Amino acid sequence: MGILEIKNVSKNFGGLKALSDVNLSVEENSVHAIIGPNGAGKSTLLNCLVGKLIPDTGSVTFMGQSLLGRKPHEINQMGVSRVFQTPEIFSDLTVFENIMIPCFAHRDGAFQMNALAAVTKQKDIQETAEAILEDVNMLDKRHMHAAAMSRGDKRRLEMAMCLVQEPKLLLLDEPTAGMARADTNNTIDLLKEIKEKRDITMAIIEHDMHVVFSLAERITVLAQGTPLVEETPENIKGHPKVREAYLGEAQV
Amino acid sequence: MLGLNKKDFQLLLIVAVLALLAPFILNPFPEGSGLAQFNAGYPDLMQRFVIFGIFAIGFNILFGLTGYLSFGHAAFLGVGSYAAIWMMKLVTLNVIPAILMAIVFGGLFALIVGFVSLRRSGIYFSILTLAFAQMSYALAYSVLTPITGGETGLQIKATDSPILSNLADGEIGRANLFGMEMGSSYLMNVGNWLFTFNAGYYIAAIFMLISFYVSIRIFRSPFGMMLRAVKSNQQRMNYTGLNSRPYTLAAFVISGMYAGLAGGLMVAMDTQVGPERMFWTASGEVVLMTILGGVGTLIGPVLGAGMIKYMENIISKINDNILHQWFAFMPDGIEDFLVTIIHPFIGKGWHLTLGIVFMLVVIFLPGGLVEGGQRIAGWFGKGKKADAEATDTDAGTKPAE
Amino acid sequence: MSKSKLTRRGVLKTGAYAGAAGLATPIIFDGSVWADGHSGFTNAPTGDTVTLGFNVPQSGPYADEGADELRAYELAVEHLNGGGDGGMIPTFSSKTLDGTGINGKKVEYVTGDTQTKSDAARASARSMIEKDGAIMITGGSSSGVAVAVQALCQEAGIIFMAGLTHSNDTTGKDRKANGFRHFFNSYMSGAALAPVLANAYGKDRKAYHLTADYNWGYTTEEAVVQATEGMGWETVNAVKTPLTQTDFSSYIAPVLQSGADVLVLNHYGGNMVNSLTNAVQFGLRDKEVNGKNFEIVVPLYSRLMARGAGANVKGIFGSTNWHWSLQDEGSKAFVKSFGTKYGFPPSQAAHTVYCQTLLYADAVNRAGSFNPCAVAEALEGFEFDGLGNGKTLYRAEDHQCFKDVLVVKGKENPTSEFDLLEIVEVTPVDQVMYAPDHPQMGGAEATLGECNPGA
Amino acid sequence: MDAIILQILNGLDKGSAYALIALGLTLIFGTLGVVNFAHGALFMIGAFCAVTLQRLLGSSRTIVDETQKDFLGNPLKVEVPYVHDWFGPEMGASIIAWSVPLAILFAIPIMMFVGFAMERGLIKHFYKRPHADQILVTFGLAIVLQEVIKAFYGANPIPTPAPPALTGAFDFGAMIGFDPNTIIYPYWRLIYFAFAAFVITAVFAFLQFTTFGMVVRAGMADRETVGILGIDIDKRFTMMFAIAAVVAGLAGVMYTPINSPNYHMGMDFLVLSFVVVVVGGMGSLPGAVLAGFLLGILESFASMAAVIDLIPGINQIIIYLVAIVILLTRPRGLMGRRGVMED
Repeated sequence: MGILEIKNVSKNFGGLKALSDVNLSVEENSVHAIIGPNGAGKSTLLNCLVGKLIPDTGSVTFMGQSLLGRKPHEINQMGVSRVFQTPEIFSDLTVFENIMIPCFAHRDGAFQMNALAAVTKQKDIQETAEAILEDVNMLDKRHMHAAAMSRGDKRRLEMAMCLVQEPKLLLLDEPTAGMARADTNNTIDLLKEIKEKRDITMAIIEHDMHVVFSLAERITVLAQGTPLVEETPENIKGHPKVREAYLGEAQV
Repeated sequence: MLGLNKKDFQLLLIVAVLALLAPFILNPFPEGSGLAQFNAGYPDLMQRFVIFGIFAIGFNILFGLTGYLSFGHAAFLGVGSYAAIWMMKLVTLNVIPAILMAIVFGGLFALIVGFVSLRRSGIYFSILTLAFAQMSYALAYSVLTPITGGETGLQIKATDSPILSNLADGEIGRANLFGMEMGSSYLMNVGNWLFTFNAGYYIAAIFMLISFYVSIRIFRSPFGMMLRAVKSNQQRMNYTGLNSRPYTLAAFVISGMYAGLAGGLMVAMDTQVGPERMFWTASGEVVLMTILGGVGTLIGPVLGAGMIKYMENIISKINDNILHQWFAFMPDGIEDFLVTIIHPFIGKGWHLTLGIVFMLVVIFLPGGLVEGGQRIAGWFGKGKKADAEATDTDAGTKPAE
Repeated sequence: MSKSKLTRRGVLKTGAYAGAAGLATPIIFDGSVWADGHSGFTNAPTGDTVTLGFNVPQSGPYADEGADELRAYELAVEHLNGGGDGGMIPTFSSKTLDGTGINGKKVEYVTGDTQTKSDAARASARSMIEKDGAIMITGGSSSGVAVAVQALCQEAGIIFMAGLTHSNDTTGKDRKANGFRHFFNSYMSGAALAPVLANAYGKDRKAYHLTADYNWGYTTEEAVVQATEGMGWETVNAVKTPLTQTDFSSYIAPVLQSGADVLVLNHYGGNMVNSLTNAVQFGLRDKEVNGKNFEIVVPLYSRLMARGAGANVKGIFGSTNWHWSLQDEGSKAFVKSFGTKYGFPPSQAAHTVYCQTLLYADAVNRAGSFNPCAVAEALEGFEFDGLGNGKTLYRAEDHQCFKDVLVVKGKENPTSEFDLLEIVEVTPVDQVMYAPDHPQMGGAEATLGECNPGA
Repeated sequence: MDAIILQILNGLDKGSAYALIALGLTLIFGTLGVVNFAHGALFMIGAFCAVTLQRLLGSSRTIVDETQKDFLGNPLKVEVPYVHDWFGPEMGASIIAWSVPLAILFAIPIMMFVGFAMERGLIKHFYKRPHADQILVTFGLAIVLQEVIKAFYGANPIPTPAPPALTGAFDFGAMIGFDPNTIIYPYWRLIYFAFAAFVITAVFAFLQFTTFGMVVRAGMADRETVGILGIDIDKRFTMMFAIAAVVAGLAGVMYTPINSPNYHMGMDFLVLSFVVVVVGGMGSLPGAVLAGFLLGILESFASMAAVIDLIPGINQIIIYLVAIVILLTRPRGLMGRRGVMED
């Protein structure tokens, strides 16, 4: 029994089948990559996990509890965090505030009416936030507007925002998309470091095979809304079905 | 100090001092001088400054922090007013219960409207709030006449005898605070100057200071930070495990309560209500006040409210007669010429002046009047810069896209 | 206000503020406004001038009406101060006005904008009272504003001389001891119109009412319905229309199907212009129903608004407080005076506010005091003539003027843009008289309360 | 039945006005993303184009008629319009009487210019500014425009009748087989409806079938991409603004015989037109038109005596009530595009 169990999930948009009968199990404390060509349904699947979309059929369970019908913030509170393809941060706020918000969410839950408390008086939150900023080497940028940061910094900030919540499952949607090779490698190192330090499960959607093979313990190949193969990285290389999916039948 | 950091406390202190000394500050010109026309230190206008200040502060908590633009906030002010006057007509002429009632009803109505309207965002939300307010206005004007008095509104009449107030037969009750009437004033003559210290104004000013203080606390609280997060990126907020709906609803209700408080104070200061208090132009006015002063800044909305109310009450009262008095020392030809030039902008032309001010401010001071203040402070060098900076905040409350 | 309370309050205040009295010469006073403690009423004039507050709509839909009122006020001030040709002062039956201002004090004035909103009107009035020391407030062009400002003046201890306000409520259920109305009202319109209508259109008529959905509309509809039903007419239907309505087509179109043969438009201002224009557009006036010509009636006419409706007013009956074509000496003098100064004839709004200013000035002179209570006493039951409406009574019970009412008709061949109405009949005052406790006037419950001198 | 048909006609007529104003507004607001509070003022300026033309055509010389007296007893001054001198009294009078239809030609260049000047001079600088700033500046502009008109023409409504040949009403019911005298409808209102239909069709055709229209539509969908293609989208948006101004102006011109124009008529329509645009759905031209007609018809039905008797006050609130219901059941109005003005 994996930490995340996806059973018979299908999703249609109008007449278009985005997902059909997907079964997937992510083991606890593993790094599981989902790869596939464009339009394979990777993003749709991810959206079904975080509550943005509701599958037409099937079930999604996280640590034995169904995720279906739950709102994104509820799913997050259960321990699922998501990193987006383009970093989703609070660009109008400072870096420090960006970090503090998930700290509050982690401590106080989805809603807390603390309109008369002062942010500056929340010592525990401040300390946690400072610690994590130090972790990601951003302490000197704490008063910067998040919008003013470089793309790489935004990515790291977003990652940090997810990590302060101590998620059990971290969903990464193309975490290195659009990055230079050096940045990609830094990200890989960062993710490896995270993995070493914490008990955390990761599900990565990725195009860059270099990233996938550097990190993943299991790989699922998705094509046309259906999982084709689920294998270890070693076994996936050269797998005929994978080649078929990526290169088209003509090549086979 | 009071749970505020140094800068905020300084700002609060400045506002408190300004409010306390308003009768002096707003009456800079001696009685009988030509410029006495520009004096604003009389009870009605001073009361309006702080009451609309409260209204705008509350509106800014919603609009400035969450970015949700309500176009129906006057409805809460109106509901608060009606609640307050009924309280005075039926229960007691003491203003405190009336004001509390106004806050409660303003908040309750905001809860209902907000619960429905916050299901949508952006312009769809604005139109929903507008629709609720316009319905309230239309009904109050017509079919709800038995409750609202319709066009002629509600006043306290000789026939009203609130159960907790001992009125002589046929005496028209007056709003009071434990016996102190809102209208009572203390006059001070200093040379040619005449200063009025009005009980009602100071009571309203105290409410304004409390409101301002609470608003600073909200701005600096985790709750306030969450509201800014809503404005910045609602998607990230939801994926961070935060439920944005209760946050926005709470902000909406709080700002509805502020509006109710303003409505209650209006009744306390001047015991009457009319439905046009809820018309869309009244909702639009508070939007304009907030933007004019500076969206998302602490003091901006108060400045904006003051500016609009000053134009409405001072510029509109200048007539050609007064112009002739001003320019009487000049040769006739030049006098007439000047009067002709200025004539379109004063008296009945005050709307024109207001429109021009709106355009000038938004073109030259994109951050509103607060930005103007900052620039002026900037010219005066570093020593005074702190004051103006305190008005904006270092917590990133600049007006955002 | 009883005197004992005054004293008690005075003592209270002195005690409360004694500590702050060191700075300068403090004046301690009561009530909501400035006062000279010695004279015992609000804004008692101390110098050689007295200030009146002219509170008229200068923006919004009634701005032109307000502008005309303001012209008349300026004219009245000029005449009171001995300038110009004196206007109606020579024709006025009371002879206390001698061109030396009021009670020997030169008249000055301040102006404000009511915006035709009660909040704005009260703000403006309060600034006149609190800042400018106005002793009397006058003006306005709607009943909502009149009632709101009248209540304010009652609280402040100021005399309010209403401008254009036609709703019964002003001197009916909302009457106040400090407020006075020269203008006529809905009841009078109904009572004056009904016989003329019965005469012109017959007693067997079916009327369809469109009524502005607010207080003035209600009182006018009630008055006209009662008066015309008294003549034998039948009321087929009465439909309320929103104040903010601009296109009345959906209200006008069904009229023909209702079997009615008269349409009564209880609308004023922009509403009236639009509903009348729409009614004529729909060809109602060219129709025959029940074997009779279809007719339209507008209970309250205003020349300024009639201009907005253009040719559509031709032949349509209505009532008005006064019209410049009246040939009595007072009216002629006023028209001459106003017309010479401004180049066009005055409107009824201008006339009523001019009269109000003179009436106030005269009452002060007769009372020998600016004290509102003394002025009110002088006005109550005052009978006068020579102000353009014939013999007139300021009734003590409700502070309403009783005078002849004009029934007018849109002129077929106007010679100028001002010559839009012709007088059909001058309804004698007896015919429009009613008891002070008439049900339309708030019944027995309506009370003036007591005069409040403020301070 | 005839009562229903009558109200449908009324609804279409009211709807035409709403749809025309909303169409122009949605071009600016729903697609350029500018919250334009001055749109009502454009409508008002259009109406005053008709008034101005009427005045211009009626400009006159003064002669003194000794036989008649004016109100002060002086000889009456009679105004003789120059067109009477030039074309003879009859022809002259009918030229003045036709001032409203003629004003269409007069208004098009003027409104083009107004729209052009407004966009280039002011709005252009506000595309990237927050909506709040757009509200303040356009509201300020609306007030200024309104006050300027008031300074020239006063606050009272000014009668601008349709030409005599087009005034009056005819028996529409008899034409479609009802009893005579049941459905009487004014000519001018039918003309207004036809005119609105024509203008709406023309705008749609223009956007659908011309290259200009295609570029603009592409620009609305994705401004940056079109910019990358090297097409000067800004220039086209200026044109779009001018077109919106013309549409609003023409709606105003044609509206003058229905209701006498006054300086604040724009504000009266402003709120309503925002409601129409939003109910139609942001960024959707057909949505705005559909919502205009829908609200017009529902408003007409709600003003029937029988309906008011049933639900008192319904005629006061119907538009807002419908707006609420629609926005709650359809999150983006009738035909709104995702992501337009949603944050």
